[in-house]
Amino acid sequence: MDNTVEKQENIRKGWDGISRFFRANSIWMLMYCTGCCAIELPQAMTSRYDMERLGMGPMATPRQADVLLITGYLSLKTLRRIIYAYEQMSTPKYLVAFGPCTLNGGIYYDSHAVINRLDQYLPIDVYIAGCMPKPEAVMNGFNDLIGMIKRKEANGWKKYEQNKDWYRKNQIQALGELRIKDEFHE
Amino acid sequence: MIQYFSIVLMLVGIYGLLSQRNVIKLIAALNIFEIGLNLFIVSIGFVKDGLVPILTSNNESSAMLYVDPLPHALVLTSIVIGVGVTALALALAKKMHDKYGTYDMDEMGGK
Amino acid sequence: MITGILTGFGILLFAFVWQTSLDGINRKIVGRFQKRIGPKWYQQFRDIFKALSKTGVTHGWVFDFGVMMALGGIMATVMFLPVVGYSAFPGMDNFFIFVYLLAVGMLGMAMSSVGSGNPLAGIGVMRALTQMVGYEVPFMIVILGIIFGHNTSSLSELAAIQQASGIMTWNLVKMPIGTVVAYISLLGMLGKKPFETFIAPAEIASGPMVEYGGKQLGMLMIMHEFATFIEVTLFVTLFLGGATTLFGFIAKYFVVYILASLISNALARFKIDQVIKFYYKVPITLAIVQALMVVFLGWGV
Amino acid sequence: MNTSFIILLIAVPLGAAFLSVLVKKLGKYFLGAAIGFNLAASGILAYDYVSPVIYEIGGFKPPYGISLVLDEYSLLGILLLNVVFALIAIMACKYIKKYEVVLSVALAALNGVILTGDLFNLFVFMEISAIAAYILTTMNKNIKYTFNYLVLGTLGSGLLLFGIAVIYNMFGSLNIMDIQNRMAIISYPVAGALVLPLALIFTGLSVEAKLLPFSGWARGVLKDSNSLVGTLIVSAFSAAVLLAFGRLIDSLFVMSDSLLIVFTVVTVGTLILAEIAAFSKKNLREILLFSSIAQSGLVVALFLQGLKSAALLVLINNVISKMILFTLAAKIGEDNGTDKLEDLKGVFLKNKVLGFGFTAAAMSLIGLPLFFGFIAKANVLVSLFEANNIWLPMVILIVSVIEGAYVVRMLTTLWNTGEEGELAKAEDAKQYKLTNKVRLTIIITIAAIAIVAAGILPLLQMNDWFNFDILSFLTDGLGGV
Amino acid sequence: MDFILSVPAIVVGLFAAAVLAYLLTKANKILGALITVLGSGAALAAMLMLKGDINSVQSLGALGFKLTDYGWFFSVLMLLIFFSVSFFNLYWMKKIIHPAAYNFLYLVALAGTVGAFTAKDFIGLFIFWETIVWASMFIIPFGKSRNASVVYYAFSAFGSLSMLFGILYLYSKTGSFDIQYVLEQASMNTTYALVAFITIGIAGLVKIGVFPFHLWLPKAHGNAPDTFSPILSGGLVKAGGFAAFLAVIVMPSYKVFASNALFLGRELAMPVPNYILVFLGAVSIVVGTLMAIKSEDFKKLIAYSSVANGGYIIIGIAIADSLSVGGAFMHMFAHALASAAAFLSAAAVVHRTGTTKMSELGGLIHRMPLTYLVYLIAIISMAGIPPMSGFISKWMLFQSMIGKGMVFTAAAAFFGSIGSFLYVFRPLSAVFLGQLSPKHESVKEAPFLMQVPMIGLSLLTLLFGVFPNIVLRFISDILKTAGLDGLTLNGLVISGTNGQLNPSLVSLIFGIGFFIALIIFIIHPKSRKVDLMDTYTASEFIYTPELLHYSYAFYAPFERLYENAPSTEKWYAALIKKIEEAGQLVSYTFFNNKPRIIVFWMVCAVIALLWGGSL
Repeated sequence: MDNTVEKQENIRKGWDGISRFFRANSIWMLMYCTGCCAIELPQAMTSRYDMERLGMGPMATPRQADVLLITGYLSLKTLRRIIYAYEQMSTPKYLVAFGPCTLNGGIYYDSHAVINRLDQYLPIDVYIAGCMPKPEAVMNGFNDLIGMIKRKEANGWKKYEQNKDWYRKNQIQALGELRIKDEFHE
Repeated sequence: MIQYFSIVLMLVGIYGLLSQRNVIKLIAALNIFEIGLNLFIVSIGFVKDGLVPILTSNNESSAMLYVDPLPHALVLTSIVIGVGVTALALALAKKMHDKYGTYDMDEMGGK
Repeated sequence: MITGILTGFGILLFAFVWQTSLDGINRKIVGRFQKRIGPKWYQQFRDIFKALSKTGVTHGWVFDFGVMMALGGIMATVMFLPVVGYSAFPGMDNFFIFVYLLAVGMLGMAMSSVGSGNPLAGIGVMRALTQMVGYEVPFMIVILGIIFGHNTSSLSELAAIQQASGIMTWNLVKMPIGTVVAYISLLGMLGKKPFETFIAPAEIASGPMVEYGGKQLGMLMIMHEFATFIEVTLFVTLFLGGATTLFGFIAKYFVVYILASLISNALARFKIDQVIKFYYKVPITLAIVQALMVVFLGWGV
Repeated sequence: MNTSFIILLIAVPLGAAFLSVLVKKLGKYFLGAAIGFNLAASGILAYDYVSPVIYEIGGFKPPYGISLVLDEYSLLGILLLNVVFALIAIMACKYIKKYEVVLSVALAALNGVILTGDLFNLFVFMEISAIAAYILTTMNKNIKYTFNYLVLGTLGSGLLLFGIAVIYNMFGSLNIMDIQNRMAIISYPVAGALVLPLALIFTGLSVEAKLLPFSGWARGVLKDSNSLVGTLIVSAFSAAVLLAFGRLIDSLFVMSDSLLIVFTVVTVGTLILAEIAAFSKKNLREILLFSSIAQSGLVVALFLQGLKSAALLVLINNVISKMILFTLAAKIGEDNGTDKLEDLKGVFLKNKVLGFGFTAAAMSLIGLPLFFGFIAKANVLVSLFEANNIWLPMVILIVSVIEGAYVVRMLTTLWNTGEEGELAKAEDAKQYKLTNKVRLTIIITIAAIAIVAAGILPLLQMNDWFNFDILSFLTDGLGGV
Repeated sequence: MDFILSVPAIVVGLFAAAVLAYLLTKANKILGALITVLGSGAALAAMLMLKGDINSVQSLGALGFKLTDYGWFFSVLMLLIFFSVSFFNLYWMKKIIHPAAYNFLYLVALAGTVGAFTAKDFIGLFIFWETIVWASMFIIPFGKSRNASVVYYAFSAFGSLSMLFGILYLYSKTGSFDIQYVLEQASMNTTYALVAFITIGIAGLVKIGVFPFHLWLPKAHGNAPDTFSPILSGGLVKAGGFAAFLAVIVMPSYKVFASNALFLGRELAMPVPNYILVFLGAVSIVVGTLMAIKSEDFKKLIAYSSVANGGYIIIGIAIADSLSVGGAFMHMFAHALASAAAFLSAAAVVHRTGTTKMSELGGLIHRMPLTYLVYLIAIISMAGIPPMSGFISKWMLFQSMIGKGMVFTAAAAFFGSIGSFLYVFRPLSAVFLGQLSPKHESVKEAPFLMQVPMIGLSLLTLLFGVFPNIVLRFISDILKTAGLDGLTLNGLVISGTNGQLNPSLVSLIFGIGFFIALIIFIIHPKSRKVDLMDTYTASEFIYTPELLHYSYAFYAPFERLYENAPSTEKWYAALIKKIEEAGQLVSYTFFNNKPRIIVFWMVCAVIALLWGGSL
């Protein structure tokens, strides 16, 4: 009995290893261009830095994407939609946050309409510093993400599932009266 | 000759029917037409120099020319029918006048 | 029968490996054209297997069933293809089987994607089908000419006839107008750029593919590779005389595919009604002219 | 055979009319007795019929005096007429009051029209029947139309008389058979000289037979008529006049080609134009009256082509089915205040039996198989083809498409409720009234069954049902019962 | 042979069953509907048992019956469709305004159908033919439109009266009504042959709904009671194929008119009359396809698709070689099954939801999966995709068309074939897939007895798609008796002019492909089941399923390309309007209450008579 469980576990682990190899080298992005940081993505994608050599590329919908890029500050109205998009993504999924706005609100720290700390609402795997981050920083961030995936450290999505209640509480607290019917969707 | 005259009479009657709007005049036109017709029928029976078609002792010979008696009989019937129709038409005219207050067909309206 | 099926599996495997690699190479070439380095040649494999390894979502049984039907139908089609003289079922590689078996796959995919309940998928399928009306009719008319001219609709026989005396008996040479039309249709079939309306990622969020993630997406990517293989092989076999050697086949295939890709990268996208208008103006006229030439004048037979 | 029944067919109703004038209260019974007698007499005549009989009134030998002719043709006529007349009278007896005299006279006159063998006598009977019709139409309360009818009818019979007079002038005889014989013997007058009298007779009869340019009275008189007057005019009167028309065409009309063409143009034109007009109408009675006009055109056209038997079949079909259709249409119109089709959706939902009668009659009218109309239509076409006539079948068939369209529109509307685009539902039916249902139901059911039986039995019984001579059928069939 | 088991007995029995059904329905509606099931089932069984008696002759009164092999084929097909559909009658008794009349007419129509296909004489053919017409003419208005019935009758009458004209004309020339004899005689004289060809051909074209006469199909099929649409489309329309077969093959026109054939190159010899049929067929393929793409109504769409498929049948028959005629027969068979199944699934949808408007439906696959599958199989067959029977027939037709090098016809056929993907997908997408409307949340699967015929038809479609040679062998025999070459059938393989097809192999390989896909699917991680509304909306929150359902004006960009194209519908509407106007003109010109106007016409007429008569 134990033996078979172990065997299955081994297979799962082996399978997981292979999968991680593929995942690390084929990262599809869903760009949620909320703020100014988005302007740096084209440089990172086109001939100067060529993101595609890392196997990265833009995708159209959250279903297909592996990583969600949050490029800048988040107003409450956008937050709802970010959460919706994040929840629609297929697992494993990663979240990369750009600039200080996602970390502490940046220059919008005292705005009533902007959230300050994104990691209270969604699990962030990688922060990329800079206002706005230069393309080098962006590429560096992605390289970090690839390394994390390879090392099994990019586990934000697992964290989110495990601590869903906590996240949900924070989300509801922040969104508050912006709810229309229920907190997200039916 | 009389035949032409009767046909002219008939045409006059038809002209009346074509041109008149007054109910009474229409009935008159109809009567004129009938009279023309009756005259025509009577004229059919006429044979020049013909004799009365009655066998009497005066003209025994069967080789004689006789006037055809049948049209007269026919016309008699025809006249009777004509009178009946005219009477009916006049009765209808009266009723129409009661109803519409006019004898003019065009003023009665309707399609 | 068994050997036939095994041959079919072999062709299937070859098709997958070759076309997927070529796709990677193609991406690299396109990258170079854009002054980029481009991905590894095996990037396409990575993408497919990554997608397969993910945990996607499903919208109900038809969402999964359609995907299986799509992949199954396309794989069945590939197994009928004659490649380099290998044919799983000799004599049965009738042209119409490809047209209609391909449709099974398309139908499965359309069903599955619309089954997701996403209207963008519906719009994508609508555009795909509309485009199909555009490119299939001229293509089929050209094929009519070929079949009528050579009096057979078997692909391997058609290839054999063309191989009779070198390049001069290729349909490319004998029916140049038809070849041009068929190539334009091929662009539509492959969904290359001027005729890429049904995917249009920035407009309808990649159309039919909008709801796929995980293994369904992976399977559809495999299906796409197979479909591409079928379409390009059809073109190679029908117009470039097929191939007797693997190298010849690969070379012809490479040229046809990369050319399509380069054309695609140089052009902008049509609107869907422009697609139809285009196909029903130029290619269909040329196709009919070609067919009439074959049927009534006997040219190119 | 007791030949005196022949004259009694005319004399008894006439007598009843006189008696009714004298004893007004008993008029109903006199009329009833007259109708009953006529039914019985025509039945006996048919039963005993062996060969044509010429009844000489007053013992004058033809061509002198007035003679009545009872051959297969007129036998069929009186059978049809008396049966139809009786059925109509029973169905619409509530309107008979005060009109017993007129009805009796009409019955006598119509029998006379069919039976008479004398031209002038024909005119007299026609005129009497016409006068009866004028008086009957006053029931419609719209005297204007009656007056119109009267003027046109009188002018028409005047022209008829004119024509008869010219014929008499030419041949010196009024007896139809005699004239026929003389026509055969005397080379004079040439066919061209006959144009005037024939055209006049044709015109005169056309007015009563409702052929097209002459039938302007019909719409006004019939569109609001009740189930007695309207039905009598479209079935009984029309039958008698058409039969007389047929007899004259058969015996007197020696036509040059051009005259035949002109007559045919008029009749076929009537057929086409009247069907088109019927198609454009939205009221039940109007549809039926135009259809009746069209059928008259067809019948006369067939008579002109010399296809007596086929014409008679069409006539019978038309008379019987029009009787049912018009009675019901008028009844529905009277009881509900409208006969507009769209106001009568689903009227048969609650009156299924009547609906079946109506349907059977309508389907017979358009000549669908398993109904009598198909037998008639098939006979017409077969005999036309056998006469090498191709264009007339074409016209008839194209016209029947139009005819079918409006009849089907009528049927579907009357049977089903619901707006266009909605499901027909029984609940949507309005409450329609239909009075006197019992009598109506019985008679219409019997007539409908007769139509269906006459449509199916020949298919099973006779090998040449598409080609049978109804007149010889009368001698062989009924006589030998 | 005894009378109990013979064609006349079936016909008489069906008539008797009709009367019985009428009476029983008065007592109990379900009982009456049951009679339609039993009656049609018994007739089907009897007809199947009569297979050995082909070419036997019987008579019923003056009506002769002869069971030809093609008559048997058509009869069995019709009986099958009627039998399948009759199960639905059980559920429709409450919805139909005259249930008793419906059951009666249903069986009368069936009797007429059997009678028409087995009639020995033309006149019998006509009688039964018209019986079908009037029986269905009364059933159609029980549905959604009264006008549809008028349109149906007008077209049918045009067709059948044209046939009557031909029949009687030929009778007057040959002195016989016997189909075989008359057509033989006609084939010896070009004039007679032309008359027969045109008149009977028109009857066939009208019935099958080919181009200028196609208008009644969408009207009647789209608006008939839901249980009768499958009969019309699956069954009665095919009678047109029968008439066309008589005119073209039995007569046979392709030999009679061979002298004026068009020689336009290799193997192109085709008589002009046949080519006209081919042309009309091609036009109706294009028109039917375009109109079907445009339709917003589920049933109307299938009806227009019948127009397009009628075009294939006519083309197949008119090309008149064994492959094409065999293809046409197979297509009739396949399309009858498929379109009946499609209409039945539409009926099941209507039964549960009450509407056929595609924009009001959606997502029913989650409530009626079986109905969905039935529709899916039906459309796969209609679109001619393997492994369904529709593929076989289309393959045969294409083989023949290409073999003859008919460029334009083939272009139309290709267009129709690809276009059919468009229109068959539309109901699939709009009715069954997509978002489920909340008002259909509680919809249930069709009841069991409705499932039975639907599944049965689907299985038959599949069976004859995988093993078509079962049918094709019989069709081949028909072709041989009709004087054509038989089909080249070799085991499971069908051979065409330029290729061969092994449907069983195709199906097998498809099965293997599907199996591999299934394995790939199973070994990979399981997917997370999400709700239909949890779908990509660019992260917008949408709570109304109807708004997320793409169904109205589905092919709008494509439709825009031909929205201003000339329309036959408008032409007919204008024609009707002109006739009505002419009628009003007649009515106002000649029917006036002012005597002087009528007297004027009378005088004119008399003058015309006198003048014309004395010319």
